[in-house]
Amino acid sequence: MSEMWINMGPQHPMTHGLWNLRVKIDGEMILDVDPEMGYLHRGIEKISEDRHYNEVITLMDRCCYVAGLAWEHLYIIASEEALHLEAPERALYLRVLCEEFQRLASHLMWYAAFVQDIGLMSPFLYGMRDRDLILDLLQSYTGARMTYEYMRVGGVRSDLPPGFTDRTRKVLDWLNARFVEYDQLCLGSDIFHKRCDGLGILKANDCVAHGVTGPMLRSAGVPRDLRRDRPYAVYDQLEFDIAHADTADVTGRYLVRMEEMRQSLRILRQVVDWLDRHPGPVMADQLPRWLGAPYAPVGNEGYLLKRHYPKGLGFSAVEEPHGEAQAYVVNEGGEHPYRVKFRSPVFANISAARQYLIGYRVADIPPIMGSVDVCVGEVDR
Amino acid sequence: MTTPAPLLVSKPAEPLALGVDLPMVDQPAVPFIEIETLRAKEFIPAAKEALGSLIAEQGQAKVIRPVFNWAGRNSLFPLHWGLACCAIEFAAAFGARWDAERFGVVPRSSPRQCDVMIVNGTVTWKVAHKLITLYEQMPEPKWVIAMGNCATGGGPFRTAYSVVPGVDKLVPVDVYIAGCPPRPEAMLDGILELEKLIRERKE
Amino acid sequence: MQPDDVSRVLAPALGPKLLAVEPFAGMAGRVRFERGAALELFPRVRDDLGFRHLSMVGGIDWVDHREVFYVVWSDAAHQYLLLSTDVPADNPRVETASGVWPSANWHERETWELVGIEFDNHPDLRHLLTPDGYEFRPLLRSFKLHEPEELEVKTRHV
Amino acid sequence: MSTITLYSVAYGLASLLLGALGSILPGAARAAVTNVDVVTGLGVLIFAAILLAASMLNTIVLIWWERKLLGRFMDRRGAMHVGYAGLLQNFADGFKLFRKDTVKPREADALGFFTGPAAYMVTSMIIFGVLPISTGWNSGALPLSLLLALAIFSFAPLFIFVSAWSSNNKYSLMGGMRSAAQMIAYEVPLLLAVVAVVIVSGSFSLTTIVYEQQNYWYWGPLFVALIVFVAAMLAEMERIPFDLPEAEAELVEGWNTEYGGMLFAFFMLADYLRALVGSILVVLLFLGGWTMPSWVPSAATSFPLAGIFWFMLKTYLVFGVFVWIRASLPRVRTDQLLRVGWNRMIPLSLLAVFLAAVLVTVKCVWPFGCVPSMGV
Repeated sequence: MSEMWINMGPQHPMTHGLWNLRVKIDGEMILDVDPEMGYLHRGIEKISEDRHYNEVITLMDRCCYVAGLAWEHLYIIASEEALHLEAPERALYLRVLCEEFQRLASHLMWYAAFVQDIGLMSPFLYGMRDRDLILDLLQSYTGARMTYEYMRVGGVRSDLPPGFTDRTRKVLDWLNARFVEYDQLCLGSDIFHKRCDGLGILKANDCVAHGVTGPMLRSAGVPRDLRRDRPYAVYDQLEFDIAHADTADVTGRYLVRMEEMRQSLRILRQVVDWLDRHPGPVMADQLPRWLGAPYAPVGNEGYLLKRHYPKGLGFSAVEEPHGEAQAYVVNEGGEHPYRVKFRSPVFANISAARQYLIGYRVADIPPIMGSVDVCVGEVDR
Repeated sequence: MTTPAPLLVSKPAEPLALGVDLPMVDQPAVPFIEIETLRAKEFIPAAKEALGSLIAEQGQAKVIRPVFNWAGRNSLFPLHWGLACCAIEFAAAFGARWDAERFGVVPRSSPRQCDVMIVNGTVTWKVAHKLITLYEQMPEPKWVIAMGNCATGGGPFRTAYSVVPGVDKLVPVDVYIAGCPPRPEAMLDGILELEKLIRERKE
Repeated sequence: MQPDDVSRVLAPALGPKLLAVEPFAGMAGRVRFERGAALELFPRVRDDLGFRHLSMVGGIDWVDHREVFYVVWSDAAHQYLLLSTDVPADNPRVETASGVWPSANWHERETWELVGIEFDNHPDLRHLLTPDGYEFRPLLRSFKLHEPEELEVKTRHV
Repeated sequence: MSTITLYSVAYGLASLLLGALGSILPGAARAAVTNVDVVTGLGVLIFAAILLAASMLNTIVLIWWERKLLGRFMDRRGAMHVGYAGLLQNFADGFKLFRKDTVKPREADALGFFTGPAAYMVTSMIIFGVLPISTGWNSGALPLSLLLALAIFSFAPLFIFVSAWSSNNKYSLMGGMRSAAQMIAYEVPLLLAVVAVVIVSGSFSLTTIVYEQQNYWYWGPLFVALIVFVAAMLAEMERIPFDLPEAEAELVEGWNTEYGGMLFAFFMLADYLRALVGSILVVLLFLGGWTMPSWVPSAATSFPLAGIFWFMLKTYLVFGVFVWIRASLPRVRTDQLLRVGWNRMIPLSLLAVFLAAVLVTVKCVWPFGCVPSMGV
């Protein structure tokens, strides 16, 4: 068989989303790859320029649909900075609670998809089953399973329901026990090691040059985590370790993500304890009406009046489950943001595809791309 | 050591070879056969008459079609692909809690083996012609379910420059599922609605 | 790292092409430079200041002119730095950063197709998010969002 | 004869039918119809029809068994709503696929595209003609039935490759090539493992092999051969962890990507037919076929058709083990699979042959005891 290009996508079981990986192969060897994105480009940045600040949150949930709350958090921090607002402390803790739940849910989703890529069938179901437990918790205080619209500029929408923290602790204990089972199913199998060790290697220097962040970078031996290096919200008051490995391969990324989930459990325990002890407001007081202050009826005269707020530029960076996400919000003194620009971690991680795919085999593509954890929604935006 | 007595094994003295030494051929069973013959003589015309009247009454199609209709609606294979947010709920519907396979719904990756295309997410103009190709690759009879607000009418991205405002602009849609994204229950409900549609189908 | 530290390193080499280093909340500063100085600035930011990681490239349409901004990160200082330059709207071009930071490649492709900023000497300036041959620059202020029915006609060539 | 056998049933039915036919026909035709040769011929046809029906029915039940078992392994239920516990689900699938359009891609080669699946299906089904199921329930004492079964079994890669190549799809082609390489690589250890059994039992006839296991089943003394046989059989059946040819993650549906409708049903059915044959061979060669050990109370082994009951039970349990493997192991890669095949499986199977030779020489193995007649 001579060299040929094959299209893996947009409809292909490997992609886990809507994108196309063009692969040039010789037999089973990969000679060249060319990712083709944009099949899910919905123009979120353009639509955001047409929306009120709080209405953009709707889009943020759908921007990365497995980590909606992390993206809400990202956008909220940037726009609060651009609008010169501050949220109360309990709201900050609630946001951290959301983000860590989201990290768990996203990593469990990743686990489910990744094990399917290497041919393990039943752990897919286990991952989805345990993810549903977290979604149940999120649903109990945000009201939705996936698209939450929970955070607001200046706070969060609502407080926790009674009995929430006890239920959370139960779920955390259950998950802790399940992670042992996950590791047995994957690391306990020789075939897993044969498939994943030394695969898709991307060394630290290449990671930095190509802008790769998140678990991929940490698996290459760089313990970089914005939660620790550039603390936002209340991460500087919480205790946790940065998971990292030095193999820079698929197994390393697996280990990093599993360890991150354990650390998330640790963070969540602390946050839940804090929330038990410190009741308080979850929304800032001094909010302009058009931002939808709590219980302000929508449509009163203040809502539609064009208020001018001091101009400002807001920048935020959040350690999203996939890596470093950044937002740049330009406030030109109106109800709508003048320009919103997002940086998606997966966007950069995919752009380095040539570095970690060429030279391997066709059968290696699913595990490698699975370990990258592609979420097309945030790549194409 | 004594060999244990084999159970159930009665090793024949000489193995039977095909075509010779047939034990049953030389047994004349005349009275039995004649009784059966009488019965058969009565049965055949009666059965013929009953079947004839059934077909005359209902038409041949009406006898055979319900079987295929039952089969078609009980084994709907959706196309395995994920467009956007709804794809996650689509996957969750096949998870342990909802288990869409209970209804015989098994996702297949090749459009040739699919019956129903579940459009689970925002359709952009860039993917539009690929979606149409996939639809055309599916063999008849086929159905389309528009899952979620984006596939139904563009959803929150309705005004965007790159989004198809509803997949029904591209392919005929049989069932719309509301929600952004619909819960897995809603997806299962959509599939059951489609089953109802197929049950009532008249061709 | 403070804005002063940044300007102390950059000012001698760039001279008047370095317009200003402003303070920016949560960052080491905001470096504003002439677009002609891009190729001199980038290696210095990467090597002398240690910002080895380019996170994001984007463009803003200010109607009368356009702005290109770069966000870079330093592992040593644990800080971001914002670089920004203005380009005229009638000739929006700037030198590519992908020779210095390979990660700029895709970001610049995106900025080119959405904001319409040309990057000189870019290795692979193709459409990334929009379909091939898409002639609109959606993130310009002049591009208005329409009702879908009108939009259909406008984008039907895909 | 007191025992009911497949012959007796088939010939009984044939003579019954022809006798009935003859009794309503005039004299000359009656003589022609009730001729011994005609009855024999019809008996053979009925025999084949029973085999066909039984194998298809078993295959469909096997698919149901796999789906339910897989569901349980995955913490869910599997098919439930069509028929009792989803028993009719596979019939629904079959009828639906029967009605679907059969689409041939324009560039596909019609001859290979249509004959490939049919030949695959037919060759998979022929094997059932030589597999004994219980005492008397076989197609006669073919002296080389084991060899014949394995020979037909190894036709499959040819037809898979033909149908993959002619469907003119890159994924199909890659799947077909993988399939051919894999099946040919694992054919050798499979046969060598069988050689171990043949050395010990001294016969190529499956019936004789089962009779030879009266003393003890071969899974114990020939454990190495069993391991090699099961692993090679997994590769031949293309099941996880060796299901590379239809690896869903990278090659959409593998070599049947372009197949839909009834042709796809052929592939599916033939796959499970081969899985059934594989399980049956494991039972026949290593698990004593339809015999049961002596400590089983005779009431459990002497009821009518007890042999078939125990045989099918063992077959389904063996297939359950295959499903268990499928539910808990990841998939290997092509080069790893071939390397394991040539570097590990073949030495291991040679070891199995050697151990079998030792066993035949010594005629004793702890703790199973001695059999003086072994290997004669």
